Amino acid sequence: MTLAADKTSAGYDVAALRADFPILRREVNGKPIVYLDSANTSQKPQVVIDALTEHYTHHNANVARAMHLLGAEATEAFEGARQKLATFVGAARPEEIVFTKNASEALNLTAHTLGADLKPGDEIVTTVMEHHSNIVPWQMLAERTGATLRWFDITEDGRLDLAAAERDGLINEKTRIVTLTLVSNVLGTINPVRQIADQAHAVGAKVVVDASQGVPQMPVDMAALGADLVAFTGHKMVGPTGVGVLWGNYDVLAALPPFLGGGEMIEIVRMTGSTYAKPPHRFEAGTPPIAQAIGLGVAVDYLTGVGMEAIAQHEREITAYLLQGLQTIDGLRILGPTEVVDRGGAVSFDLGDIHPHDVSQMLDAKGVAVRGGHHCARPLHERLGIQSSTRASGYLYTTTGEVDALIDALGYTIKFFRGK
Amino acid sequence: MTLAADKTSAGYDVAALRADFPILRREVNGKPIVYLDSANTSQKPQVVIDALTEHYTHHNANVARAMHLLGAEATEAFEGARQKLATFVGAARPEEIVFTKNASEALNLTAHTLGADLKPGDEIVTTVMEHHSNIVPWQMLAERTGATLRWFDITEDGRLDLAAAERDGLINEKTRIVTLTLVSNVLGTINPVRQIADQAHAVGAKVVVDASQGVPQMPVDMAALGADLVAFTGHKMVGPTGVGVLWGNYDVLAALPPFLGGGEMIEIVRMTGSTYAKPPHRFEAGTPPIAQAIGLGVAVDYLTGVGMEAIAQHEREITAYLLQGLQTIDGLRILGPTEVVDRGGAVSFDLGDIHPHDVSQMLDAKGVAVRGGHHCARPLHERLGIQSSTRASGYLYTTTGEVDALIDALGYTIKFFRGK
Amino acid sequence: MDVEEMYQEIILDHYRQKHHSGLREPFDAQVVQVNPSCGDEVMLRVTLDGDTVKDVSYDGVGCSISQAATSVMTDLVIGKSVENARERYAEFHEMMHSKGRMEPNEETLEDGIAFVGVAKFVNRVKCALLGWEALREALDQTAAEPGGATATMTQEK
Amino acid sequence: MDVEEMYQEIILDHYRQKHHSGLREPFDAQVVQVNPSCGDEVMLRVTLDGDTVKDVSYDGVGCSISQAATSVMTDLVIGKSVENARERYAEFHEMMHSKGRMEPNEETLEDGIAFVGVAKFVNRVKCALLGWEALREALDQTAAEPGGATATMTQEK
Ligand SMILES: Cc1ncc(COP(=O)(O)O)c(C=O)c1O
Ligand SMILES: Cc1ncc(COP(=O)(O)O)c(C=O)c1O
Repeated sequence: MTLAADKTSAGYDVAALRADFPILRREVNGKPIVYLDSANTSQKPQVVIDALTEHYTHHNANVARAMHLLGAEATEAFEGARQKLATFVGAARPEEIVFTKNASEALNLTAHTLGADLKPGDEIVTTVMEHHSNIVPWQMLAERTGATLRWFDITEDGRLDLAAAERDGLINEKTRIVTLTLVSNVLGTINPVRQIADQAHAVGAKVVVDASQGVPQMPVDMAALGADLVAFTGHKMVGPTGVGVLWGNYDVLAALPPFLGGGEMIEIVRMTGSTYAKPPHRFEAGTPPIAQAIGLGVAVDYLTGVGMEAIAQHEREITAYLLQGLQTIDGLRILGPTEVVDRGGAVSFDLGDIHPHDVSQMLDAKGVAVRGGHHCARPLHERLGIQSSTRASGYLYTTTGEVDALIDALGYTIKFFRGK
Repeated sequence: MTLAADKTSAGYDVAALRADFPILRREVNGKPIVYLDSANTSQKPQVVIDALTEHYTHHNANVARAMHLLGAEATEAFEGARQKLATFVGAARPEEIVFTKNASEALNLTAHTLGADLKPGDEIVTTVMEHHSNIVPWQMLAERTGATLRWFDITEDGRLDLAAAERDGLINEKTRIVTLTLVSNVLGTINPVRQIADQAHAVGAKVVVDASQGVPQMPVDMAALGADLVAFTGHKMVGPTGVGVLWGNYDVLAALPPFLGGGEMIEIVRMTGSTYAKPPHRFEAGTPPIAQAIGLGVAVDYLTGVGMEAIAQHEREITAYLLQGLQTIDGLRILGPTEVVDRGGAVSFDLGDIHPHDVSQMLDAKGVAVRGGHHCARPLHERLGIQSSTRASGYLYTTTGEVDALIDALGYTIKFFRGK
Repeated sequence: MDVEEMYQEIILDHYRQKHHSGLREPFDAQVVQVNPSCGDEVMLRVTLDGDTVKDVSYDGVGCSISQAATSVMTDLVIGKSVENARERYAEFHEMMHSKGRMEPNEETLEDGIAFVGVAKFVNRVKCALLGWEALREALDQTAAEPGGATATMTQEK
Repeated sequence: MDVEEMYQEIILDHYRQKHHSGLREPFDAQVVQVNPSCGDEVMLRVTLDGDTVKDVSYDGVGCSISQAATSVMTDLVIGKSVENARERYAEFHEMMHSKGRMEPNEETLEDGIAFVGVAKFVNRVKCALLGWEALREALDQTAAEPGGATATMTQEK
């Protein structure tokens, strides 16, 4: 049966899209692999793979530095990718797009540069639902500078506890930086970034957003989001590994000191001291991930071709179907919102007596790929009173049939370990 | 005519090797492109391009975190690449290999971690022939900590001035870090790293080596080199862009604090503070350049297949031929050693009245790709009393015919601009 | 091999009914081992009596493989000499890195041989070794303190 | 197009024989512009007389394109109004970003039209604009200082 989530009247045809992703034809025990680990990393369409081959086969050269034909082609493709990313997220200009190696580097960059002049007494605010990549850089910054790290807590249903924050004066005149995730990679919660950004700006704080799980799944417009700096990562949005993005409001970027030093980020290097290039190059030391940025440019072309609204709609439908299916399983606790209201596509759950490693291993044997562990969000799991969880996460190529396969395999797993 | 450099009795057959590099079949004005910009970035053999395609098409998943089939395959390939790199540079164990995004990140990592506890009065020693990527991180470190940056000068023939250093007590009991390039990317000079490392170690300093131009060109053995930390970069050694390597003596690495914070580099993350993983993972925050590291593993397989001794021998022969050819040109000044004694393959030169931009543009029109500018070594150019230079650099696929094409095109260029 | 085969009855039995579990006092060394990528943890204590491993007690969170392997380990080393315990560690470690190709010795590894199948699943090797690595570290600690000269510790060390 | 065509005689003439080159005093604004990827530099000074660009003097290192473009620029703006100079900047800037597709106006750009071919070589666009960007920045500086109220500067400002 073809369900709404698989093929809509609006023309979204998941079977047609799947044909673009060669890895989805891989079989395990004679059945196509069921890949439900897209919040971890996404699969790549043929056009992205081909773009890498095309680049290395015909246009490979270093960028910015070379006067020759290949150098001009590589530079044009690389800077063209920057323009594509700028358009994709509604940046005011391409110079607002900095290429990094991943979201983690982008977040560390913000902590080092925005936080360079923090002092004891200053406060940094983050949330208990962050990925380690948006916790550890701020802990390290607090340690370097003596600033205090404070936390948004969550409510029982896995949303930011805005009331408690208000009551505790979490964001106040001491606050210098507020950082939070747009979409939780464990709970799926979509956070009210605009509202919090406005509060932060009202006290003169800067706002850093981890959009690693947001940009792949839904239309994100930087002007509407209201943040100062936003990080996301190529490999989760059908792009190659090895490339991430920091978007920054140009004036904010222009006021930041450099982070990594080296070739291409300088203006003049003298033995007595150096001056630095304007953004974005100030933040791109050394040879950038050239082929990877070009591949990411093709990835956003692909996503735009499918339509980010359509992808978000599909994500909502497949997530609703997944939440429904999981709720039929006895003793299964879903972490985070159980309805698709302000909710992304990652669904984590707990089976009590059966450890996520054992769950994911048994699912894998049935050809279903999910992730078990703390998903780089140990403080959140501690807050939830569990050590780890199992996470299923779909993407634009996920079908209801795959969700059915997961639910079946979960039934088998439970029988195997509980012996009933 | 087939010259010694193109085909040796030992079986080195450059024509056969060229067939492995698809981009070398590209034509400009009906003639195959002459790529003499390999010190900037190298071209890629088909096996490396295919490895990327194979990975994304059949095995793509995130590493370390995933229990499932694709995750296991990706992790095995990624950690397998680490093992290959370890073997390639004679590391004592694979945990001594840290994957970064490029050499620049690796060098910044060493400056931040090794330099974390520097104080005013401490001294860092570098050389005037360094690439900006091995200057700016140390300038920034000196600025952060109040330590003093001191410099090795060069002699008239472009070698480190060891006598002056000795006389000035450059390396002394205040020295905490000595950093230098193994091979200059402008002069081609191969530096006596072992000797300087021994001097540095004698006063208790740590030694950081920038081997970006060394590892691609000649056999480099970490034990023999005698350094503590060594950086190099994938894209210059027939590997993909987006991946670099920091090799570190395991005990040195194990004593360093982390640099970038985030997923995969932690042991336990608590709201009250975090503990960090052992090397190499401590230094690999976030999703690493997975496909790129795997591609680099295949690149070192390729280089090993050809033989690093054979590549070094070819590099010496082609460089000798190039130096000879350039010396036939009136008024051309070669920067750095004019004979292939302790000399790598980058050959930079100055034409006085004709600016390197104009030289490289005219050469490009003749299908010859070289680089013009300061090659990210402005202090060196200032020391040499020039603003920029033109650089030709060959690699394992370079032929004497290509050198001839360069010399011809240079003659044409000179006639065009000088009008005679 | 099938995953169902990997989960040998011996493993599931140890998982459901862990041997020597819980933290006991007094002890000579205490260590915490973590698997950073999933968060599994074990706290383990070793008590020596001269050259003999008198007791190994532990508490932790983890999957069936890590829990069962720790349970099997305690059976193998309690009451044996420290040297013997280190030999078992080396043997188990080797087996887990054999990709399932080693023919394990039932004489020496007893229930431990059930884990040879786990060695085929590279992602689970760390799980099986978690408790064993804790043991090795704890033994190293006691060795570092010359001849057991330090006082036997109690809980909040 | 051939590179030989890009190097129009007009360009080579200006390169060999630069107009208005050298640094002169007094001046109202002085800026340094750098092309970081190659190291080309120009130091440029502007002297105003009311709303008129009285003099533009400069010194720098750079390729034929950057040197010639700066020389042509001085011919175009010296003796003209500031507004006029800004218009020429905008026009030249637009032409350089046209990838050679713009039909330049010889009336207004004079020798500057020779650079339309350079616009086809993206890597050289920065070279052609180096001196022009310095001019724009210097004019911005004089505008920021209300009504030329600041004293005219001499060398070591
Ligand atoms: C000597 C030297 N060091 C460092 C680098 C920087 O390498 P990457 O650009 O890959 O960071 C280069 C190459 O540009 C180099 O030639
Ligand atoms: C919410 C969130 N933030 C940050 C990251 C880190 O991204 P990367 O591993 O590409 O640096 C991830 C993914 O692992 C994530 O899900």
